[in-house]
Amino acid sequence: MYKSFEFTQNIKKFLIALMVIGALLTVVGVFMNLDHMHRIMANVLLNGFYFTAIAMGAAFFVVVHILGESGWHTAIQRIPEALGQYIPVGGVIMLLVLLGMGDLYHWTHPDPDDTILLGKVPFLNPVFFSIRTVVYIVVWTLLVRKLRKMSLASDSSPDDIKLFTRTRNWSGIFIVIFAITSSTSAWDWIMSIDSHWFSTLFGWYIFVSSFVAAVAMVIILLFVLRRMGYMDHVNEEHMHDLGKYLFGFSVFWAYLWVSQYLLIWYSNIPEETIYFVKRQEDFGMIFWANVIINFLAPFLILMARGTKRKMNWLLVSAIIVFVGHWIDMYVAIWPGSVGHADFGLLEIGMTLLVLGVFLFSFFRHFAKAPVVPENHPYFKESFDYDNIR
Amino acid sequence: MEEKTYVSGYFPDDKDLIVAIKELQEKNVDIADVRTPFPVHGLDKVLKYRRSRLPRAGFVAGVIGCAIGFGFQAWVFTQAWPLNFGGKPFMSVPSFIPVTFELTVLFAAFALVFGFLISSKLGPGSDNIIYDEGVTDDRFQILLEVKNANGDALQESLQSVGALGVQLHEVKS
Amino acid sequence: MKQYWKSIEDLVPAEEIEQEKKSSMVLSEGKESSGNSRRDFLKYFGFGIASAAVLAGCERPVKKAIPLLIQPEEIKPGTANYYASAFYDGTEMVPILVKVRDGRPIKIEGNDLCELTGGSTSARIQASLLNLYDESRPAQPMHNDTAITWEQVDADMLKLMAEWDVSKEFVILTPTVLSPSTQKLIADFKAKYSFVVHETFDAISYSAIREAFEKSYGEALIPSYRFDKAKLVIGFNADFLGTWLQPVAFSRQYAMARKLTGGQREMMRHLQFETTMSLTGSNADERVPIAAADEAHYVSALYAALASKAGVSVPVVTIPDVVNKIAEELWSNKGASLVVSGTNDVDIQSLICGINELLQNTGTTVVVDTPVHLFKGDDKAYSALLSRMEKGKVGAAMFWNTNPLYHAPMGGQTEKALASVPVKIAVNSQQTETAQLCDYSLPTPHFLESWDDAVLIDGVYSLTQPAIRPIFKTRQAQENLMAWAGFDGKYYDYIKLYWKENVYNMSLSQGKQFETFWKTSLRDGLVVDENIQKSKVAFSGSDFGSIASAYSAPKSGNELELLMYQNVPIGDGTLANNPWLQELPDPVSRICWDNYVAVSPALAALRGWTQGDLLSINDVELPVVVQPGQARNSLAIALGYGRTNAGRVATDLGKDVYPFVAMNNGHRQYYLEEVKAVATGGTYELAATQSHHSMEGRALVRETTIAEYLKNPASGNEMHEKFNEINTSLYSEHEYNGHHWGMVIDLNSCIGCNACVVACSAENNVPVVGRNEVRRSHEMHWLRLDRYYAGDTDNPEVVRQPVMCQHCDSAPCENVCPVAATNHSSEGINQMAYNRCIGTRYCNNNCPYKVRRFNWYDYTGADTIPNNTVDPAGMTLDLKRMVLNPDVTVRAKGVIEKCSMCVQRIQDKKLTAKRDGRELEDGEIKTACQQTCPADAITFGDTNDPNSKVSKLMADARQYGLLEELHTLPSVVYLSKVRNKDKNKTLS
Amino acid sequence: MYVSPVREPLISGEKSYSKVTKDIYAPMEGKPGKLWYAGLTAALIALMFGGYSIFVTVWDGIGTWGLNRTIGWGWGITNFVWWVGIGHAGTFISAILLLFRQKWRTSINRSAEAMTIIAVMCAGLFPLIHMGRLPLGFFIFPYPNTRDVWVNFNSPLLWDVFAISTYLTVSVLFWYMGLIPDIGTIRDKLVPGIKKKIYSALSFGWTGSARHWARHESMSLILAGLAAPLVLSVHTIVSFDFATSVIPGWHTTIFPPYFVSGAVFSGFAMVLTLMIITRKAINLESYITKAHLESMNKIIIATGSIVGIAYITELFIAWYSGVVYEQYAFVNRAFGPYWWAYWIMMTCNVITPQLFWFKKIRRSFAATFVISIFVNIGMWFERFVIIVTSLHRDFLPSSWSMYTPTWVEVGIYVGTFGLFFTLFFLFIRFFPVIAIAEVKSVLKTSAEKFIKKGK
Repeated sequence: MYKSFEFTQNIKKFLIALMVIGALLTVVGVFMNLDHMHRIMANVLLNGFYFTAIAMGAAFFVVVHILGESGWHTAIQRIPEALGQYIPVGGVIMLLVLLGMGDLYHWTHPDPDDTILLGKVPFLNPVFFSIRTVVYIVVWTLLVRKLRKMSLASDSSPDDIKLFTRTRNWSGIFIVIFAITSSTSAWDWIMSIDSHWFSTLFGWYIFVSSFVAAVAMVIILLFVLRRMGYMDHVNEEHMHDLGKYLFGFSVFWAYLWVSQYLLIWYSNIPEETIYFVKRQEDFGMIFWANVIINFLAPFLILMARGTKRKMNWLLVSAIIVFVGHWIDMYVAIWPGSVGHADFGLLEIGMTLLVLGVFLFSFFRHFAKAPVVPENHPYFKESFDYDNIR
Repeated sequence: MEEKTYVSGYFPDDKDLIVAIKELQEKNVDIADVRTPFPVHGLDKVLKYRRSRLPRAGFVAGVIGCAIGFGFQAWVFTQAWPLNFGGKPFMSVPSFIPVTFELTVLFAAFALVFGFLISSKLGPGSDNIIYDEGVTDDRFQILLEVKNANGDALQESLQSVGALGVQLHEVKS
Repeated sequence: MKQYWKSIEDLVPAEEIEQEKKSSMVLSEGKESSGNSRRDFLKYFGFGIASAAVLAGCERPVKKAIPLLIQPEEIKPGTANYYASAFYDGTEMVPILVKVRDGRPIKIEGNDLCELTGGSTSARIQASLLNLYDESRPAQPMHNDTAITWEQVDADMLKLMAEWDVSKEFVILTPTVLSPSTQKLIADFKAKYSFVVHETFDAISYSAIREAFEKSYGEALIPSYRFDKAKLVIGFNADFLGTWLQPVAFSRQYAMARKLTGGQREMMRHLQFETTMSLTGSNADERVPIAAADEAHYVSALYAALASKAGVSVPVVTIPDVVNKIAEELWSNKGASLVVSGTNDVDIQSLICGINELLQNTGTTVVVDTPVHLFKGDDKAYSALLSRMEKGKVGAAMFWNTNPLYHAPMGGQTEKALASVPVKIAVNSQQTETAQLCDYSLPTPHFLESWDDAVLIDGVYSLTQPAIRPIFKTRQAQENLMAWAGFDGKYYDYIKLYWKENVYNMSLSQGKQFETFWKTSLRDGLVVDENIQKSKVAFSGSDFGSIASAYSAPKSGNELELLMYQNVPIGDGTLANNPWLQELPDPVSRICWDNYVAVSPALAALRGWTQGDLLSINDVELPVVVQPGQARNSLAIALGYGRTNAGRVATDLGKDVYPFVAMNNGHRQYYLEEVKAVATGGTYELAATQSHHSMEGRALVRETTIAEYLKNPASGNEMHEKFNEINTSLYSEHEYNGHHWGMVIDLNSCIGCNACVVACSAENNVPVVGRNEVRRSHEMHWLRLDRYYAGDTDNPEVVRQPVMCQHCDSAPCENVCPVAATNHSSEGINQMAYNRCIGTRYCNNNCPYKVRRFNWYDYTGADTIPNNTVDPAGMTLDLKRMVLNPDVTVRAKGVIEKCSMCVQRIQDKKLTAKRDGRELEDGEIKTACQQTCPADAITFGDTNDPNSKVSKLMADARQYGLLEELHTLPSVVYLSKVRNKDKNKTLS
Repeated sequence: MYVSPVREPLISGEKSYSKVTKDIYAPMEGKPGKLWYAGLTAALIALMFGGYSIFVTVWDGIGTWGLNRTIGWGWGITNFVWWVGIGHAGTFISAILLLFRQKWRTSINRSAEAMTIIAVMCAGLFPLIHMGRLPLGFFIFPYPNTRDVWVNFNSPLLWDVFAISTYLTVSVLFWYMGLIPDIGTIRDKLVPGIKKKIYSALSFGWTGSARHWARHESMSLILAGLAAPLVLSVHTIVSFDFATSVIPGWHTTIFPPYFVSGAVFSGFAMVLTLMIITRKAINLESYITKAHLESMNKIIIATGSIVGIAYITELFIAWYSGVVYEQYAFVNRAFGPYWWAYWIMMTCNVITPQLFWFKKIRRSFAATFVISIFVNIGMWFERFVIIVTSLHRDFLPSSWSMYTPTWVEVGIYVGTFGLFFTLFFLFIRFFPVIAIAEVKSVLKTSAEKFIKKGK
């Protein structure tokens, strides 16, 4: 009844082409910037982190619905599930970041009279940083694999309520670990770029940013799959719900952005404002564009009920949001590492390359299983519900 | 003063109600009103009601609230009496966000609630006629308006779809 | 009122009236914006009526008083007049100006013409104003609790004198009399009545100094000390910045010698040996805690060490290491050093003379040929008087501003002696314990209601003139004598005649008519005759060696000793009935409203005592305060408390330890060699304004040593540059096109005397809240002197920091007031609209400096709700309210208040400048705290004017803002402290 | 609408539509019991004591409280934040859970909303009476006046004025709109008389027309959409009261979401405390079941853990910041003179809710009742810790001070309990405690056994 996805040669060719183009541009870009290692590394970090974060966001999406006893999401559950399987691949890119740590993170070589940075050494030192990076990747990989395995197992064992309970328990474990590591990884990889700066909200801010991007990615892939003739079972109600997620969490992201900005703006303490001063002065356009793209665009487009229920509108907003949060990461990474706004072949190339890898990973995993978990106990609920008008 | 006559009948269950409505619709019987103890799922679609315009009213009021909230604050701080508070700029936009937001919500909420009450003619002192007090308990009532003195026919058709307690009501309005 | 001021009119020269008229014409064309005349009118009305009501009964004319700065044809409502006068309470004499508004003295300032004080004052002088409005002052003559009239008094006295048994004495007991006119009057009185004997009794005795000088120099004198001429000062238990001899003058000299502004690169070094932590000791570059019992030993050792360097005979004394080091330093500063001791012991004082002589300091820092006329009381004479009284040789005694029963009970001897005097007359402006035993109480006016003159040093004459007519039915003591001796006229006439005959004759006034001379003298308040013949005093030698040998080894053992000291606010206790002083925290312990036993941390730890534990010390119960820097086995208790008859405020505050003072070698000795201290098990909550004493490693007070400073003026303040580099902001600063007021506080100059705190309270109507409220941390002072200890608790270093509203240009407090009651003025002042304040206290929470004060209760009576006033000190009585400054709003309950940078003074001077049609001059505006500061630690001015003093100081490398890392952009900045010590080496 | 049979029924027992009406109407019928009178009397006494304490505050001044020059806010604002926090559950349940289509919300939203409104009223009292000059409190409104002074829109307290009043207004509207159909039900149950007339007026002429229901649902959804960010905004703005300052321990960017989470946490705890008693007292056990308990306890774990993570984040970032003031503030919290408050907070808020990971505990009414009280206490201490321990030792050690409340402050707090319970007792007597219509709408899919009547 549900057509299984086939990872056809055409798709593979397209993705390989994408990767090759990306790789070529990257190589050209790298050669052009050989004396700007920090820019190269910033690109590695940005794309390495962004897609890993999307994968984790997608895994979180599944987990939170399992824990929330949700039924509607089962119709699309396999998309985020497959997205999550990208973690080990993204992890490899993050390991590259470790190699170029010195070019990204000022704390790797603090000035001898910089008492503040020296005070952070117990936490911010290359060894501990590397250990943490590896731990994140390994633990996350194990978790997404475990959850995926249980989900796939359900395909062959209908009415196995125990399996469902086990999935729920593992989801609980996932969420506890992710609650801590999502923040700490954001502090490690992103916040510590501006080594002196600190913000308690930062971890949650980055998490919500990647969660929104993950929802956008699910919508984009849903569109792609439907164009390829799959996922016909997905109806307006599902789109409506995905649209609500995109809308709601874009607003929530904006809320966190404003909370962080307003509090720092208000208190105007130099050790904090320096973060935004740098961004407003040297990244003015991009800085404000970030807010407008990621808040106003989805807010205005998806406020109406109708747009949420139409795939095309959803797609437009999802693409805007996907690009927007790439910019969000850019604004978070560039000022502290590169120092000035750069955008060129390197950025385009590296993004295309990693995107290609990311999509390849997705399709490969998505093809491995039926497009829906038919034996999910709440599966049928997904086709008999509606959103209030 | 006009006199109207209605025929009413009730069903003990929402499913029966919907089946009955569909049957009546097939018989081209105009349904004046349906009264239920709770919002019956899908009833509005069956009755082919248009989507309410309340959301739009809420949106417009929200925009007005937003504009008033922001505009007033900006006017006070830059035109009426610009005061230096802690070295903040007169036009301190981030500071205006909370009040602007609250007024947006407040205006929209009022528009929604009053829009609902007015469009539904509900409110303190409203004299809507209740034909069957069971409607708020467990009866799903169909009301048919008697036009061209077809009261008996309507009663029959109601009974034919399984309605209980079918009766006539004369109303002055 | 009218009569009084009209009498002035004809004294004003015509051209000055012309000028007055001219200047008022300019008013409409001036540059500064005009004030609100309606408001001033209402202020005048409100307060004028109250004062008029009180003054209505007084009809006695005041003689011609001359205001200094403005000489109006009549009183102008809302305009202040300043009268030159002089403060003398039996301890210190300081020329002052009295600010009079609408007939009421409302503020005391120092007289700028005085070189010694440079226009500064002390906390006590500032506060003495409030004693004028003390409702518990004796209000009229009394005879054994019956009110009588002055005529009856005179009749009684004339009868007494007429029937006098000439074998008995009529004793007049006064504090040291500085007034030449009074001295002459007493002499005249004695000439009239041969049985009259004049004795001098000082509340606190310094008689050992005089005796020591008599022994070594042949004359019983107290020299003029010149701390400003010294490069090295060694103090032994001498609190010369707080209470010893002339603290205002010494503070000023001290600060001047240690300033590093204006190109000065050299800094006096100060070492202090002391028993308890005094204000002076807390300012010392290095400090050595010693037992009081060992002071003589240390002084002897120092003498011995110096003697061996000088090559004179060396007494056999074990010389502690630290003394050797100091002797070394002293020797290299020969002629530019000063050694002083505050102990009333002839041996010590003699050795000090010897030391200064060895160091050749006589003539430079110890000026014996211009001695000060303070503290002439002779304890031996006092003892003799008591025994004469006991023997019934005294027929009558007049206690003229003296209170021997309190200040020198001498183990009950004084009381017994007084009992055997048949007629006792109390002549005081305040209630005293002695007066309670007297038959007659003949109240004198407060010094602000009196005429007087004074000679502090030969050739320096000052005048005291009344600034208000006597509030009560009082009469000056001098006029009592005149009446009883049958002299004509008033004391005013007597002074004027004296000046005509004795002062005017001098070279100084030649060429001027006497009337003109008199007028200018009155206006200026003091006259200096530089050609005065100096007395010739020469060192005659003394056998210092044998004195020193008697103290060859330290005496202190394991038993506890007790030191009695004066604290800065209360001093000897004479002015104790003064809410401003009682509420003023001790600069060291920061405790007010009580005295206590200061205990060393080591002893406290040993005995398990903590702050507030009650100790019974020879049966006097007092709470413990653990005082870092206290000598290990020494206890210390402040004098001046435990008054039993002082008026409503001071009576029964703390405990009286004067009874512990005993005669030793004929001098009152202020310590007990052995006391018993037992914890009673009870506790007592002290009113402390600061409970945490460490800076917690925060860069609040930044300091360096002189050597480092000379290498790099920014040393110790390096973070300032660092913070400046990252001092980013998300919005641009507002522009201040006109003035922008700012203040610089030099932490290297500030000695922490707290004069500014009282000055601020007086200027700004800061409420007094009382002990209980201070216990609850409800004190209202707009300005406080934070004190932190650093280092070893047994001998810590002390830093101080005056903190008031920092007037931040990026103020966290202003942002959060929901009703816009606090905001920033166009001149950079963080201003409060009291009327708008609804009292959320949000601003106070957000203030990182915690300088905002909230009116927790109705402290001032300004609230509309009846019967809810909290006013333990009677500050809301009509009489005390006369002290209120009408230019400053009295704040109601529930309102936040704080330092306004004396905005009323700024407005006043701006208006003056406008009326005169000129620009404001730098330094023209002085804030109350700045004006009173003896150390000139505070500079106020326009930071927008690049040539102003304040702008120049802000460019100093020592400059930093408190908590500048928060980007609050304070308008008040600090200059870091410099210690004259070696960073690595210490004395002890 | 299909509901998986795997799901646990929300409503236990055999129910028909009219049984639901009857069950929920039952507590409003007849004369109230002795217990009700006793409770109301106790609440009124507490209310009067609070009233007297407020009188003392206004008459004598804020000096009657234990505050001082260093600590400008104490119990008053602690209670304010605590009550506002509690006032977050109702609207969270009815708005956000509506958006998330959580059916279990139907049994508890009505009383939770009522509790919200009452709690917000209690909360709103504190910012008023903590003013030094209450009679001039109207200054906070931007009204035209002869001095041309407006208000300071920079002030978070002013934002609070707007946020709290908007929140209260919207909550009341939302609550009342939901009540209209149920009041209609009550109206139709009553015999003609004054009571019926009153309920008739209160029902706004509700007929149950399908058109009205359609609009009602549409309005509810949009209101929920508005109320959801509104709920967030309220405690966000309350957190701004602290976070906009420069005071270490107050100024931290995580405050907005962390306060919201804490608010929902405490609100749910209070709802649980009350519901566990109420369901017993007025026999609604079959409507508020273990299924509800479990769902609510899951939210308690989630929000409690978010709060816990926020505590740890604050603590870690304070160290990480390298700022001495920040570092000291947090060391002082944990080990300073108010250490006990910190550890009470930590124990009650972070540790006790973790017990809900055990299914037995999260499905036990007794255990939940105890833990919910722990959470209420813990969340009170959280605000106390934030307010008092941050203020009592901030930048300049010279001003450090201690705070102890006086009987007046305690009295006002007791008084708000009086107000809360007075209104709550009146509510359970005069309004249906459970949303009748909403329960009916999920009855078929979520009841243990649905009985069709008639036929």
